[in-house]
Amino acid sequence: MMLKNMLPRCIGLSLVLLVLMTYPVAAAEGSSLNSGDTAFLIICTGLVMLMTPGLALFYGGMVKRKNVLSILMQCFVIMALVSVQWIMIGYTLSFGSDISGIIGGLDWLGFKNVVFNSDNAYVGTVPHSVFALFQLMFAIITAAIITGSFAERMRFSAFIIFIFSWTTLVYDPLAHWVWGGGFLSKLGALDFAGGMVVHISSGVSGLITALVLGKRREENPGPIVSHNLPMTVLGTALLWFGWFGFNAGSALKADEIAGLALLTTNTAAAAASLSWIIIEWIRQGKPTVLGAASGAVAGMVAITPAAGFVSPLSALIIGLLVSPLCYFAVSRLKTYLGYDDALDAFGIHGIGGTFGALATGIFASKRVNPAGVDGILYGGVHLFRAELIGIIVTYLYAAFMTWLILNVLKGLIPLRVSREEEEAGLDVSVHGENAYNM
Amino acid sequence: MMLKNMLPRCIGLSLVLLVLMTYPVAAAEGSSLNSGDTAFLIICTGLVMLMTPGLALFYGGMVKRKNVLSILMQCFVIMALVSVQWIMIGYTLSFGSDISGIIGGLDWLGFKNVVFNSDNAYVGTVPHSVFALFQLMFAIITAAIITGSFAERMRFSAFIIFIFSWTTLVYDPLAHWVWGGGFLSKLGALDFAGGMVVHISSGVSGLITALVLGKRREENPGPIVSHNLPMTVLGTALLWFGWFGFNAGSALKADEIAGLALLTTNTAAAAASLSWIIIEWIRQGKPTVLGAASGAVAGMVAITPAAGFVSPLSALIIGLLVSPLCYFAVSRLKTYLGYDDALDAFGIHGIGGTFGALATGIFASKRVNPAGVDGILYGGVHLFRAELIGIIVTYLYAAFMTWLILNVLKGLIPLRVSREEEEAGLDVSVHGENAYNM
Amino acid sequence: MMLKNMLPRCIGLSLVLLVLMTYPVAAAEGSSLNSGDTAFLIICTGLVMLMTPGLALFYGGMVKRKNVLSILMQCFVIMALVSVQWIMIGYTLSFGSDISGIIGGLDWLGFKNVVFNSDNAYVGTVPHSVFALFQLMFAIITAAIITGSFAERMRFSAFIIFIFSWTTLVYDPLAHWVWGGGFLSKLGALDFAGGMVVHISSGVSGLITALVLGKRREENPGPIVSHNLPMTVLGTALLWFGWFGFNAGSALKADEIAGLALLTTNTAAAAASLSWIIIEWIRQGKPTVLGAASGAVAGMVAITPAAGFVSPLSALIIGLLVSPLCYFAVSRLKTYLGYDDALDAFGIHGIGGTFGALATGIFASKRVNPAGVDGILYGGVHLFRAELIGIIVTYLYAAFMTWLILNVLKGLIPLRVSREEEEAGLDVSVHGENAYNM
Amino acid sequence: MKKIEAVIRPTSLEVLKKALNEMEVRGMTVYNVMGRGLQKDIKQYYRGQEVEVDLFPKVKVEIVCRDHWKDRIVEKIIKVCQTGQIGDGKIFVYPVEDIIRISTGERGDSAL
Amino acid sequence: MKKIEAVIRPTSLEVLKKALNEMEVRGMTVYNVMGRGLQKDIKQYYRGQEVEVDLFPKVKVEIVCRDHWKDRIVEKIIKVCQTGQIGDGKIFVYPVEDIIRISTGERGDSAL
Amino acid sequence: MKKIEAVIRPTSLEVLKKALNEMEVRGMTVYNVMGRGLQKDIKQYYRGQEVEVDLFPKVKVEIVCRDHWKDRIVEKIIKVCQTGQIGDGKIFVYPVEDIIRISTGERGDSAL
Ligand SMILES: Nc1ncnc2c1ncn2[C@@H]1O[C@H](COP(=O)(O)OP(=O)(O)O)[C@@H](O)[C@H]1O
Ligand SMILES: Nc1ncnc2c1ncn2[C@@H]1O[C@H](COP(=O)(O)OP(=O)(O)O)[C@@H](O)[C@H]1O
Ligand SMILES: Nc1ncnc2c1ncn2[C@@H]1O[C@H](COP(=O)(O)OP(=O)(O)O)[C@@H](O)[C@H]1O
Repeated sequence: MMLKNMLPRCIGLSLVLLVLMTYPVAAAEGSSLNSGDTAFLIICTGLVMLMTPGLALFYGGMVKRKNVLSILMQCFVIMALVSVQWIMIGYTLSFGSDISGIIGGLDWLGFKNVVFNSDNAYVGTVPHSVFALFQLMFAIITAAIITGSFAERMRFSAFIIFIFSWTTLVYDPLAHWVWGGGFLSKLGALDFAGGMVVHISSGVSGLITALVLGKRREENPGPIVSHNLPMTVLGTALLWFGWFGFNAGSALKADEIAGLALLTTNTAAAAASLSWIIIEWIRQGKPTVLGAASGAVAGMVAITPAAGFVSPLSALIIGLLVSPLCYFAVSRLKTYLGYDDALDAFGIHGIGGTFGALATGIFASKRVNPAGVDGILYGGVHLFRAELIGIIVTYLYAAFMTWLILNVLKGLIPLRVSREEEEAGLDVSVHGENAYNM
Repeated sequence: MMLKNMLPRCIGLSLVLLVLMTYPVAAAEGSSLNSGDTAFLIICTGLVMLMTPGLALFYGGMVKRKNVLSILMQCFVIMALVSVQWIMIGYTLSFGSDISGIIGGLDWLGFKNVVFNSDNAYVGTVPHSVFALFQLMFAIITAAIITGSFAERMRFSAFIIFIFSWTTLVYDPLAHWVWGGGFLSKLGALDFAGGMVVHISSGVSGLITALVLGKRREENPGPIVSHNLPMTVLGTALLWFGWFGFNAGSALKADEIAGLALLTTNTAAAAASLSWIIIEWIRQGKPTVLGAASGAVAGMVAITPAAGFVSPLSALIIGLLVSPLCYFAVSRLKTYLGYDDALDAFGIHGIGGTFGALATGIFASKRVNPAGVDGILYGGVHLFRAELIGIIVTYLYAAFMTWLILNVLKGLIPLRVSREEEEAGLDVSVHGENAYNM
Repeated sequence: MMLKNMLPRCIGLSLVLLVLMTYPVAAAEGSSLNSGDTAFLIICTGLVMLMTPGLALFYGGMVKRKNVLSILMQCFVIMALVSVQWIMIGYTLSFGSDISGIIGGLDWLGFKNVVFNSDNAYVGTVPHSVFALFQLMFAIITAAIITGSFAERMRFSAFIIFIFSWTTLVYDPLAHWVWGGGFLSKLGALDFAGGMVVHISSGVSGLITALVLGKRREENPGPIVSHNLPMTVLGTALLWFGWFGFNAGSALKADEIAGLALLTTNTAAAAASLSWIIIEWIRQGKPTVLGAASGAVAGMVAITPAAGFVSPLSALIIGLLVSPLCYFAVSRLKTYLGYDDALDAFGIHGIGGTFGALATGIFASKRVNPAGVDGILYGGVHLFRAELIGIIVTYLYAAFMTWLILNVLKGLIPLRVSREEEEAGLDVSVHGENAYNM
Repeated sequence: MKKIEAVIRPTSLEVLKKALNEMEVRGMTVYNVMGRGLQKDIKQYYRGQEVEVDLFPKVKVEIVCRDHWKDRIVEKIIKVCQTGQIGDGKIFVYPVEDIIRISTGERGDSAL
Repeated sequence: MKKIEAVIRPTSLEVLKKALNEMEVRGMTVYNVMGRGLQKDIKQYYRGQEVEVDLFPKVKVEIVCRDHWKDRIVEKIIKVCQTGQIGDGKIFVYPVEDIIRISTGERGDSAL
Repeated sequence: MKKIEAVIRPTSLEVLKKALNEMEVRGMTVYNVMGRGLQKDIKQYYRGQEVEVDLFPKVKVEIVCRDHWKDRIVEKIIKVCQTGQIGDGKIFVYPVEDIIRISTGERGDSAL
């Protein structure tokens, strides 16, 4: 009898001990925070944040000396403006609970419950606030990329209104469609770190702004205006550095997928930089620094949608192929069609992003990332079709909305600075400052 | 009988297994190191380190071309000098075992036991060496901020002695009072990442140095001397990036408080940048890049003491309010009172830090951070009073000690360079170098 | 009988539960990934990556205005070229399974199995891809250091072939000998983060290239050509920042050894920066910014092999001593021997690395790092001897192979640009670009 | 021989160069200057403080030519650099006593 | 018409501009130059190597004026730029043959 | 008094300075210019687009001297700056009406 009682107790005791032991683990899973992942995503947020100043320098070195501050100012103001917009409304439109696949609900309006209450399906093992801020940095850089197209001529007030409208009406819905549970994600389109949401959308919108605003007044017969190429190289370095956070961070965890994304990003950047200068060497006899830098950026653009889904050798091929395309776009297509996409936001980000999204549909492999889908090369056709639809939707939506915003705006205020202001340079005429004083 | 023996064994075996299993966990808790937190704090240490070169560029772009190296040199030498001072004596004065609330004991003299023996109450889940180095970076940037006040005129030898004395006699005690278990912390003053210790102390000390050293010789009727504004923008970007480490890292853990600090920091920077250019737009008609940058810095200064204690919306308000204050201080107050705080260390860090410390007493909320205290807005009065006392103590102590150090020093050597040296520029006359050669 | 059956069941149940419970842990230990370490190493990879642009700016500021792009271009192309080489062949030569202590086998050819299959002895708790990419960044910076020696005169095509050959024939074997299980590691030589592999090898090879290529055509009687010292300071700051990742990351874990390496790195940089300007102050009366920067770099070079093996006070001494040596090398030895090591790759990295490797043999202490070895100061002689052998092997191998590569190359194509190209500047004559346009 | 010194808008340089090229006037020396004339001051700002700036960026083009070329070149400069607005710049003409081509040692008109 | 070319200390530019303004002399062209004169060499350093530097930064101010204004302007320059120390700079005066205002085509004195 | 204006290769400046120093000619004013002459255009590139660049960096050295020093200085410049290749540069000589040393107010030859 005693024994009969003891046996269950023996078992019971074991169970209690087991439960006690597992408690901390269970608790950890309840709050589900992982310090390694959190550390990772906080730092990655910093890296992606740094990309926007990096882009500003990349662009700033390429413009005329008298307009460099206006470029830096636009990128800087985008950081400020989109940060506030994101907290108030942008984040919830993008990542709030899905409303018919179109837009996010107002769950996180004003970042309500983002700090106090961290239940969010997207968040995984990091604090909700960190996830939300990481995503903010993507919204910022996307808007900043567009500035390259309308550089050296847009009015500052028109710029402010345009950016605010664009990020709310174009970026936020797109981010929702692809990453926030919207219809494109349901369709099966993969976009690891933003080939469509970030690069195609900004590139295409840039093209439209260039078309609507018209060309810069020509002063020089030639196109060389880059006033400070070391500045451009520094910007490229910061972009390369930040892109590690952009792509690896998009795994949202410090795991093997993050490692893969790191690897493919670096590989594509390197390969595209090489292939750009090879083309230049062949065609011009002189490989340029701006070419090496442009190639690296093009490579990172192209690998962005694919970063966590393809093998390093696929990344190498993607990198090698994207540069010839972008080189052709910026040196021939632009001249041929005659639009003035000043710093080639479309030529690099639009074209590179498009190629990258298609390449995802070709090179993605479940052997590399079991959570992914197989591309054409691995026997899957569905993904490629989904990518194609995603690209077309992004092109149409971004182009139409940008055109609409600009035309409404045009009815209200002039979009361009005056001839005198353009001649004097935007730095002094719009911002009352000189970049360099003797 | 056998059974009687078996039962205990059954239980015993279970227990042994359990103990074996738990052993690594227990051991890990014994050494209490967490790799995620350690990774986080090491990288944050790097980010805060990078703030000082960031500040050097921020400042360097604002001075005359002939003095830019002297600014860079001062910041660089501070990195070197304070690093050595910290290892030898600074860290132990700040964080050694408390002696009557006034100063730290000599436990960690020469970093004894900081590496070999890691028992330290402040350290938590990271190696003691990492905690100590993270704190060092705060000591460095604080001293570097002061250089903005005496730019373009201080003798280099006087500078060296001043900085060494200042960091030992002003920074180390203050850090102890607020963070090292000293009397201010016992009083209940909250200073998340250094509103008082870093910004008020350096800003006030800067003001005193500007007063004691006197004005720069006027060459230009106007105040515009900034020789390279893109350099200032780059510096601001590095500050923004580094400040993520400064504020989020101050949580000492990669957790939700770190996430909150990240969020409030970015929000305050963005809001303050916006509100600065809005004021400029209203008053001057031209929003400037230097304004956008100054605003971002002011916002980050103001949120520093509050970063882990307030909600994002409070951070937004703090950011929006600090810029008007600082704008008024640098454009009106300075001219009115006539001191030559060359690069506005007081106007931005002193004023911004003061406002931030008060704001902490107003906006802090236990709902956001249960380890915090409620500010006035949430029904707590005690905190506000403690902040007020903390501010007053910091002002008085920093001002008096700086005045004392400078006056003792004045008795020994001249504080300023000669008229000829100032005219030729400190770069060539003090350092025997030109920043730019053709 | 029933009881007899129940007892085993009782035990069995406990065991099953235990096994179930331990499963995730066991699995985690099987894959052995740690998110904190992974986060750490991914970010450190980014930091080390950033060192190469940092070096490019450090160097770029020191050359003539007309050659700055060529320096930036060389460093940039090295990033691209070595990235591709590493993936294809470099990594496996360095870290593939050891073949008689001489070279790595072809296990990881084309990064095969680096992503798909992560069994690798070196990897520890991080994904194999991350380890491999972290190591790549070392290969890149090493090749980039050499460019300082042949700056302002090498032909671009000769440069490309040279770098590709050098990284394959010099760096990869050396990395294998010291870190990949090759004969030097078996000998007991310690090289924490690359004193021999990175700094001695690049410095010595730089010296040889300077000798083989010959002097730059003299235009100025004096040696001052540095066109932009703020650029050099910015580069130094990025190097300092990146070196945290270089040295701390070499622990491969976010642990106390990483913390120690962080601490010793910062300390040596600071001490060496101070001692360099002290010498200048004594000898010239004017401490220079370039001196402060050069000292910091020399200090970090010297601590590199020792970073995880010595105490902070030893690091202080190492830092204080290395600068006088390097100062002597760059200002007297170079003039005396008459080689034109343009930016002192040998004077700083060669000399500093040699001193650091010897210092490791002197100051290393098992009290600091139980996994290390005791140096002379702590009674061990063996380590010092091993270091000495390692240094000699590195000198001989790097010098001979570099000489060989250059002489073979010389038979095929000219190594230097023409007199006209050199006079016009490499930027415009080789790359068809100007760094600065008005 | 005369020296023609034209202080022009930076934005006019490229067209001027092209125009002179078409006249087969190639020799010229160009540099950036800051100029003040009738152009009205503009305001710049530094942390809330206003500064009147009265020096504007201009480009100075120097052309040394034979006496009888002088008028043609001056006409051409006026033609391509004139917008009619204040700030178009000025042309100054100076006497030149001698010209030497360093590479050959030629002197006078033949050195041009 | 004369051209007055003053090579002055960079630190004197602002006061000179103000002084000329008060005389209602507005037209001027300014640029940075490096100059060598009686000022003694200074030493600069590059990684332990000493270099004698004999070119110092100066500012050149060019003012073209009517003949009878020349002396007044020269006096004024001396007055505001003189510290009495070596390195104050020099003034050179040259003959000018013609002046043209590009915006209007006016010539000679009336173009000033 | 004459003004000698030499537009030379940037790489010749240091030797020229040294050579003039040996002649005890110290006074000079130097600045960077861009020049066009017989030197043939080179090509530069911007993202695949080709641009002909026809302005090359040169250094202008101005030396004001007594009349009888003129030839000696010109000879010396030719000597040290001549490579015989196109692009060596040109020397222009102008008349100078007056010279004033600001620090002392001395005029004419004695101001040199
Ligand atoms: N008297 C002068 N001496 C020297 N340079 C002058 C003089 N007057 C004008 N300039 C130069 O010519 C430029 C154009 O003159 P400005 O008066 O602005 O235009 P405009 O002559 O068309 O009215 C000035 O910026 C200045 O560089
Ligand atoms: N002979 C000269 N030719 C051209 N420029 C000269 C000449 N002498 C002096 N200068 C210019 O005048 C500047 C001031 O001359 P400097 O001798 O230093 O002062 P000071 O004449 O007051 O003694 C020099 O830096 C140089 O630019
Ligand atoms: N007619 C001219 N007017 C003004 N400057 C000239 C003239 N011709 C040449 N120069 C200057 O002289 C420099 C050298 O002239 P260039 O024709 O290239 O060499 P070279 O005279 O030896 O053939 C030019 O770059 C330009 O700055």
